[in-house]
Amino acid sequence: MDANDTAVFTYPRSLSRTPTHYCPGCLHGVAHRLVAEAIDALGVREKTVGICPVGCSVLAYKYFDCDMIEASHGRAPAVATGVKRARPDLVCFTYQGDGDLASIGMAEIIHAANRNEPITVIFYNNAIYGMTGGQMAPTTLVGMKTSTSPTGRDPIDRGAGYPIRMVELLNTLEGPVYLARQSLLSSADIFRARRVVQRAFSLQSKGFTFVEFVGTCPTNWGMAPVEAREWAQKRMIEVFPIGVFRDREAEAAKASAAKEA
Amino acid sequence: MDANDTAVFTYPRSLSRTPTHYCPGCLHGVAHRLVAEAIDALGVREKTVGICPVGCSVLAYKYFDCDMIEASHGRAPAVATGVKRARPDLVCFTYQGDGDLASIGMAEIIHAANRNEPITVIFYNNAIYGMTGGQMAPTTLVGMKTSTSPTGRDPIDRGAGYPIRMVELLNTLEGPVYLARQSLLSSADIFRARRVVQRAFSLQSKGFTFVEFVGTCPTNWGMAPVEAREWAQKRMIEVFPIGVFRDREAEAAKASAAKEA
Amino acid sequence: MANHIEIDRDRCKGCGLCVASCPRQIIELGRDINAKGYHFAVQVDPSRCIACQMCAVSCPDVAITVYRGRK
Amino acid sequence: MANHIEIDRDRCKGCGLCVASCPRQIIELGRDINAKGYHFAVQVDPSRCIACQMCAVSCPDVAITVYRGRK
Amino acid sequence: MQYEVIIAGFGGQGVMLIGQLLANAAMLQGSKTVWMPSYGPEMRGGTANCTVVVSDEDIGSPVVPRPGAAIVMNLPSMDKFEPLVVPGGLLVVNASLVARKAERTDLDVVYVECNRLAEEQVKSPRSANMIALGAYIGKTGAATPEIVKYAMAKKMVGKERFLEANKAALDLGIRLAQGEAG
Amino acid sequence: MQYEVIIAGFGGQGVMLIGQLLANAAMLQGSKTVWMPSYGPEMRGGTANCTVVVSDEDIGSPVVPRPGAAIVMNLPSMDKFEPLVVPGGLLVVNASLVARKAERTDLDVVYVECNRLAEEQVKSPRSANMIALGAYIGKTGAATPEIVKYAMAKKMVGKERFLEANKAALDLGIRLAQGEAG
Amino acid sequence: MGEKILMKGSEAIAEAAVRAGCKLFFGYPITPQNEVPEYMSKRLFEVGGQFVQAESEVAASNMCYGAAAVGHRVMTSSSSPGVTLKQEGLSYCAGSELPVVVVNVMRGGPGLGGIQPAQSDYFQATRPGHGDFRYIVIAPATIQEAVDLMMDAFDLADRYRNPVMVLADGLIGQMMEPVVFREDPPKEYDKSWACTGCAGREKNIVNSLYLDPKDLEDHNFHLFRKYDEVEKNEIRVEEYLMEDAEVALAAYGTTARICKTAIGLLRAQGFKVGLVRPITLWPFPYRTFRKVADRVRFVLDVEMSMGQMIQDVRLGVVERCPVHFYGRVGGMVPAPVEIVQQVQRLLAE
Amino acid sequence: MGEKILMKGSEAIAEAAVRAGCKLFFGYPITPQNEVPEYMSKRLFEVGGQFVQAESEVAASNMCYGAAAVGHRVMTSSSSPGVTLKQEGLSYCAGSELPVVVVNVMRGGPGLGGIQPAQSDYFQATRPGHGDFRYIVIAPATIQEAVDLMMDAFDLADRYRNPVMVLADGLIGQMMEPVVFREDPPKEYDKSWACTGCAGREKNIVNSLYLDPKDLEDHNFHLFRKYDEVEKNEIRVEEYLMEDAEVALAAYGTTARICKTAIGLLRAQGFKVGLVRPITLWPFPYRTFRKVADRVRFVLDVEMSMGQMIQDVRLGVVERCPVHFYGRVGGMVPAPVEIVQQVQRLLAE
Ligand SMILES: Cc1ncc(C[n+]2csc(CCOP(=O)(O)OP(=O)(O)O)c2C)c(N)n1
Ligand SMILES: Cc1ncc(C[n+]2csc(CCOP(=O)(O)OP(=O)(O)O)c2C)c(N)n1
Ligand code: SF4
Ligand code: SF4
Ligand code: SF4
Ligand code: SF4
Ligand code: SF4
Ligand code: SF4
Ligand SMILES: [Mg+2]
Ligand SMILES: [Mg+2]
Repeated sequence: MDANDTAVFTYPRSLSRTPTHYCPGCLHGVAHRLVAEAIDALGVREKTVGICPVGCSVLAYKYFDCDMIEASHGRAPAVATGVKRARPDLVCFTYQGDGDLASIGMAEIIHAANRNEPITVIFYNNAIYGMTGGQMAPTTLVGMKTSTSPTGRDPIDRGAGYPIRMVELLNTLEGPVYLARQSLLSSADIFRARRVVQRAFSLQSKGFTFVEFVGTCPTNWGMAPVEAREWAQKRMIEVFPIGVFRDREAEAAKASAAKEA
Repeated sequence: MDANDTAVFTYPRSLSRTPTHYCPGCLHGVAHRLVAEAIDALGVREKTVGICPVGCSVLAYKYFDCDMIEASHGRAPAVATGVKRARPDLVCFTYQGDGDLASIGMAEIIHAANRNEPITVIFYNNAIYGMTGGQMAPTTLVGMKTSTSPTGRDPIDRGAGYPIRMVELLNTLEGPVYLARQSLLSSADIFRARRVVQRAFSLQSKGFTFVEFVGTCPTNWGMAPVEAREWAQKRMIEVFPIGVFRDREAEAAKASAAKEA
Repeated sequence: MANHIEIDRDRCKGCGLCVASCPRQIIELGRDINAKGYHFAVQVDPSRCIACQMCAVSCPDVAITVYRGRK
Repeated sequence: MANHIEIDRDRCKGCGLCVASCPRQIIELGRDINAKGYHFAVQVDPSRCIACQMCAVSCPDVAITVYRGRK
Repeated sequence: MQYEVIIAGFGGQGVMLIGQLLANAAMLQGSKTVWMPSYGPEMRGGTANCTVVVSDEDIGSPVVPRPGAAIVMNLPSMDKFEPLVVPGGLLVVNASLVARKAERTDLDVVYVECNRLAEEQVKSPRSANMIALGAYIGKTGAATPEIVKYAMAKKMVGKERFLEANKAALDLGIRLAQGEAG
Repeated sequence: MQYEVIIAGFGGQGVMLIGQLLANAAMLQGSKTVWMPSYGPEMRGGTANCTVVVSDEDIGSPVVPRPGAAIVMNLPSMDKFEPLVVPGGLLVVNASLVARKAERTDLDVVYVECNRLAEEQVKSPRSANMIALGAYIGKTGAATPEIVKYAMAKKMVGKERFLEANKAALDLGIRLAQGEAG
Repeated sequence: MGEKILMKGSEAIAEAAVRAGCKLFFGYPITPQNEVPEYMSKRLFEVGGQFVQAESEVAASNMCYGAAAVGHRVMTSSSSPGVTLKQEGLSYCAGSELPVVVVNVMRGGPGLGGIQPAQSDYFQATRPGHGDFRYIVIAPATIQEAVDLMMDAFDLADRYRNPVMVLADGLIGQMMEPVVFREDPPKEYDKSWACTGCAGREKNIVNSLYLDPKDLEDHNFHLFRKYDEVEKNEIRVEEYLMEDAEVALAAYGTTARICKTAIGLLRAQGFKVGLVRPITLWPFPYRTFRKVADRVRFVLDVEMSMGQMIQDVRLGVVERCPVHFYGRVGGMVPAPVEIVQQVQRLLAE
Repeated sequence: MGEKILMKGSEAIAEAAVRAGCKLFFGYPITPQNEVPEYMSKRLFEVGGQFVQAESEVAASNMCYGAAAVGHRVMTSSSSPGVTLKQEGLSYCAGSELPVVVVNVMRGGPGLGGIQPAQSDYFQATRPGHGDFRYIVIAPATIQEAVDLMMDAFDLADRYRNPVMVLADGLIGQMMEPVVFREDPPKEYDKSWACTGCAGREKNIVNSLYLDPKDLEDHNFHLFRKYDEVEKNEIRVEEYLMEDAEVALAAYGTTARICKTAIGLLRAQGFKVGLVRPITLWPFPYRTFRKVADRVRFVLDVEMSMGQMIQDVRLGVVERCPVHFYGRVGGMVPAPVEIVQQVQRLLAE
């Protein structure tokens, strides 16, 4: 190595050096890094409070190098509400899994979004309950086998329901400022996701910002990490389409540009 | 009176004769009657189980003349799930207010809808917590004064959120079979609402059916009943538009008719 | 006989919704009060009643029965 | 010097995502195992590296640093 | 000395208000006092009542199953509370809405046509409750008229035009109770 | 008589399985038995271990801080459990993955290259755990080979082709423990 | 000392919180305490605070968790069924050592029950939720005491970094009495543990998870050392006319007031009856009862429940004298005369 | 009697429920009891039943309420924090007198705590929620007993129309032992109160609301008359080697087994130690303790908690002898030798 080489990709400041407990190839790690990069990019590490959920990312308080609060299962948006109502000057994000956010925490996420709480929600959707060993999640695909849908999720004969699309659901509310879904399933997607997360954090002062990551759970899917990524690309993206569903600021900017023109 | 006169509007069989405790002009009474009429029309009184909420209609178990269960606040859809999983042959409806269904019970209604539980949900939206004395509800209009939004519901400066449109929210889910919103604010509306409720009950065996009634709370709005109806017509309907948002059976019928043609 | 309605005076809470709903404007809140202390509604001119049920469907207390007379 | 990456062998969990992500296919999982028992990734032909960061962004364990060489 | 009174009537008759006025007056004159509403099921309508205790000493039970006095503003309240007043106690009856006489003979009963007098003499129909309060303090001396008026004034800032009517109503009630008017 | 053994190794080595086989065999031979897993944090990876107790009498504590024997399938397990075995107890070591020798001198230690032997002799790399189990029962007699094989057969319905290999591995382990092979 | 004003219990409690420096309220309506959130929805914005009507009691308690985690004084209030729903969130507060003040204006149960005053949440207040932990539980008997104890509650919460529950009942919530608010400014507590952004220091973590059982055990031991401190320092109890008492009544809150009236009646008849009124329900004044038990003929425990505090009374008395029970439930409030009769009957036995 | 099979506690509990005629399970995943819902998700559809993974514990308990209200046997299971969330729904079950079986596989707390075995939900099991009510609480110590008690649990629930809580811990949930299932068919109970459609009868109402306090009081009295019946009929307790014991250990569940091993070791050393093991935690065998207390030098209460059951032990013993405590918490499981040492130390004192 040459001392003059420039490191173009380095370890983010806002991520602690503690190795994670995540399984090999689990994309929680990528999601964490993107959040840390966003915090670095905006230079807000010292005024950020993160809130971790109950789920595989329950130990995220070890991994982010900023003040961290461990919330009860599903209630991170309520905890974040408490944080921001007390300290509107802080930057606050929640990091939640699909069981946490879309099952037990459904009321909390919807109402925080509807109140337009100025927080950033990072939603890691791996279509399964990772931490408890692979039970069905609200986002589990139809037909997907899990430890509590042993014959595959069956909305017809077993009344197990359909995958819930959180971004689309939240998009019916007036509150949110920014709603996006991004995949972490390829490097190109991750580059895009990085911009999306940064956008979300940068709009936090305006109100509720939400980024859903389509991720994986190689372990509970019973797949190798690369295979899991490919499977998700093939199967999950059609159910959970990628995109920025709402960007109130961009819309406003466009509208005023149109007016001026 | 002439013994030969035909009674064209009579007291429904499925409504008990007990006078209600509702305030004069409160449209809970109309909503009750419509439900009872639907049960009568389908002839299912003897196999119907109704579930009442916590709210002004908490005593609905006295008013319907069929088996009734009193649920805990917001959880009627979960209770109904228990009922129908045990006894799919029964007809089961829940009757819920806006605080009950859209605030504390948000997770339960969304997940019951998503599982497409074969139940009929009757949602009485009066934009306020009636029973507890007029606090803000999730459906309270922006600017509307309540005992917990004394300066008017203020989503901007007080982060009190926006009125939540439950039908639109549920309409993002794959599960439901029938989703409609109807007003009880005039006789003509009530005639329409009658058909809608009957449609919902008749489709119950196919899955989740949901009727939102736009109603009133004269007492906590501080208005006379007629005035309340007029105010709601002017102010609520623009926020909560009337219509059948989804009718999977009708769509299927149309589609197959189109195919045949 | 003719079209008319019957109002169960003891169920009536005098809310006036039927009054406002009747296209013929033949319902009024009376002067008397019932056992519960409400000025109950009365049909003042049955002869003009068209048995349209507008009143009955709007009554939250299901106090109204509507009869269609035989022509 | 030239473009290249450095892989922190003790952070690496041998998941292979970087291997699959490299457009130049110059990363492999090695034969050796690290302290945690994983076959960690190695860059086998740095000279072909274009410093595109594809590997680094896809690494869940942030084990990769990417250097751009001076031309 | 301890005064206990239950004040009861329909929802809109202002029984809670006169209870609070009495309690406020008691406080202002240096007595101990408690005002306790009965709160019904979480819904509207029907009757309402409150209990006020005024005492020289710390007040124990705020619940007074058998009060020294009752002000009954309507018939259901009469039916309910007449039997509860302690023997020798006081019953202030709003004769405008309570058609019957007291059945008990061991009570000091004052009949006042509060609604009629409020309308006819005070020209303020909503002051009927104040006449009843006047009758009560006129009989018992639980609070002085001046202090009650002072409490009224404090409570009714911004509604001065009602204040005068209320003061007049109070005085009328006092006079009636003391047998000076009719 | 009471046998206690802790069986420990990496997640995929089948340590839980041989524990269950042993417990099943114990049950089938009429002994009392308990199988108890250590369940880690709600996440994957790392080491796993279970405890099996086999006894003539009702079994009290399922937790055995100091077992009579341990089967250690990898180094971390060796490090963790060698110190815990009771003096005079048995230690079965998978020498394929545990490079070092036992430090304690008061134990009966059996070194078996389970992985190598499974691959080379049994031609079934996944049967390494069965060799270890064989070694354990060969040494202790906690269950008879026949019953363990019967338990195997019951457990492996549908996987008959592995069954034979497993039986062979078990026998090999027994012979090794009894010093007949190597 | 400020002016004396006549206030409703719920509103006085709310105002006391504001004066104690609490600028954050998260709650959900439920009778009979709606005046607390209603008052706060007006008052807090005046003082630059925030009021949120939460979507549920579950959310409310977790909002408190968040606000407490950033070092702010915060409260919530509810009534019995709502408090049950808050238990998980409050258990997290206890586990994470967050100061939160919770007002429980009790009503009858179980289930939906009724809306009239009750004292049947004694168990869930003093032996709450899953895991080993305690709330500090204080039970006012007058509005003035409610005000004073509210202000103390915030101090206790901050001092011990633990939830404090103010256990009132529908009567205390609904009645009005004259009150005076203390004028001393809120005390300051070290909150360097709070999550306020890690500028110039290591990051802070607020957490109740300890995956290693040894760590969790140590954490439990730590909590209980703290609770030992609380037991040592914070027990409050009123002994009323106990000097010469031959019979002790045991009661808290409203019931204790009713007992005082009953004692007045009994003493007028020549019966020497006194009252032991726990003000802190946890820590409980076991010693007072033990001491008293040696002097009286019996203790009559009076509650608006089927008998909950009586277990603690018995644990205090340990059969040094008989402990009897008189309870009304479901919203029925015992009349003084009922207690009088009960004592007379027991004395006659 | 059926065949003996080796089963994991969680799965055996689930299978026992199925054999008791329970065809409905509503639950939400939580360690260490995930095998219960997982097993049920396979098994119940085989027997024509239904399994629903509820959106939360709150929903799960209310689904049970619904299924019980229509007269079906139903169960849910969870672990400590999840059970806290179920308390409101279960309080409604108790108030509405609905039979529901709840399995609580306890883990350490408070808050999120840990996932290792604990017994720190004793309080919330025996003194639950708001309002005056009880669960029948049974605590198995072996898998066989868990199976037997599960089957009894449904009978108790139906007989008394009340929730029954099976209080286990992570060890019972996770370990395997041989079990035999009883083969007797599920008993039938009168369920004419259930909401099954009002054909040919008056409508039925399932309800816990009583707005009139007198009605609610009467309802409470009714419930407690029922609880008196339970206390009279259903107390279960094991006395192990108590005939000659000079020291009594008090413990339930897994801890009791560990005590038995300790007793073996102690007796081998000549110490006459026995065990009183409550099997029903409510109703609690106070009398047994009272009786035992007169015969032993002391009672040593051993729990995986900071001391919860000890309050009931003390209420039973009432200082007829000293009651000592030994507890491990947060997932730490006491080793037999710790108990041995504890007893030796106390004897030496
Ligand atoms: C109240 C409560 N219920 C249940 C649990 C158990 N639990 C822990 S994590 C988890 C689900 C995690 O799934 P998800 O949110 O999808 O996160 P992932 O592990 O997949 O990242 C559950 C149910 C708990 N800790 N608390
Ligand atoms: C767990 C719980 N929280 C709160 C309450 C108090 N409560 C009773 S009714 C009600 C709201 C009723 O409002 P809504 O559902 O809109 O019905 P409405 O009275 O307007 O018909 C509330 C909050 C309760 N009984 N239980
Ligand atoms: S279990 Fe799944 S989600 Fe959890 S760390 Fe492993 S791969 Fe990731
Ligand atoms: S309070 Fe409102 S909703 Fe309730 S009965 Fe009265 S008018 Fe109807
Ligand atoms: S039926 Fe029609 S016309 Fe007759 S009274 Fe009623 S509303 Fe009027
Ligand atoms: S609508 Fe019904 S309740 Fe209202 S006034 Fe007419 S008859 Fe009476
Ligand atoms: S920087 Fe690009 S070319 Fe270089 S190793 Fe990584 S992926 Fe391959
Ligand atoms: S992506 Fe990271 S962890 Fe995975 S193999 Fe490559 S360097 Fe190792
Ligand atoms: Mg997940
Ligand atoms: Mg409403």
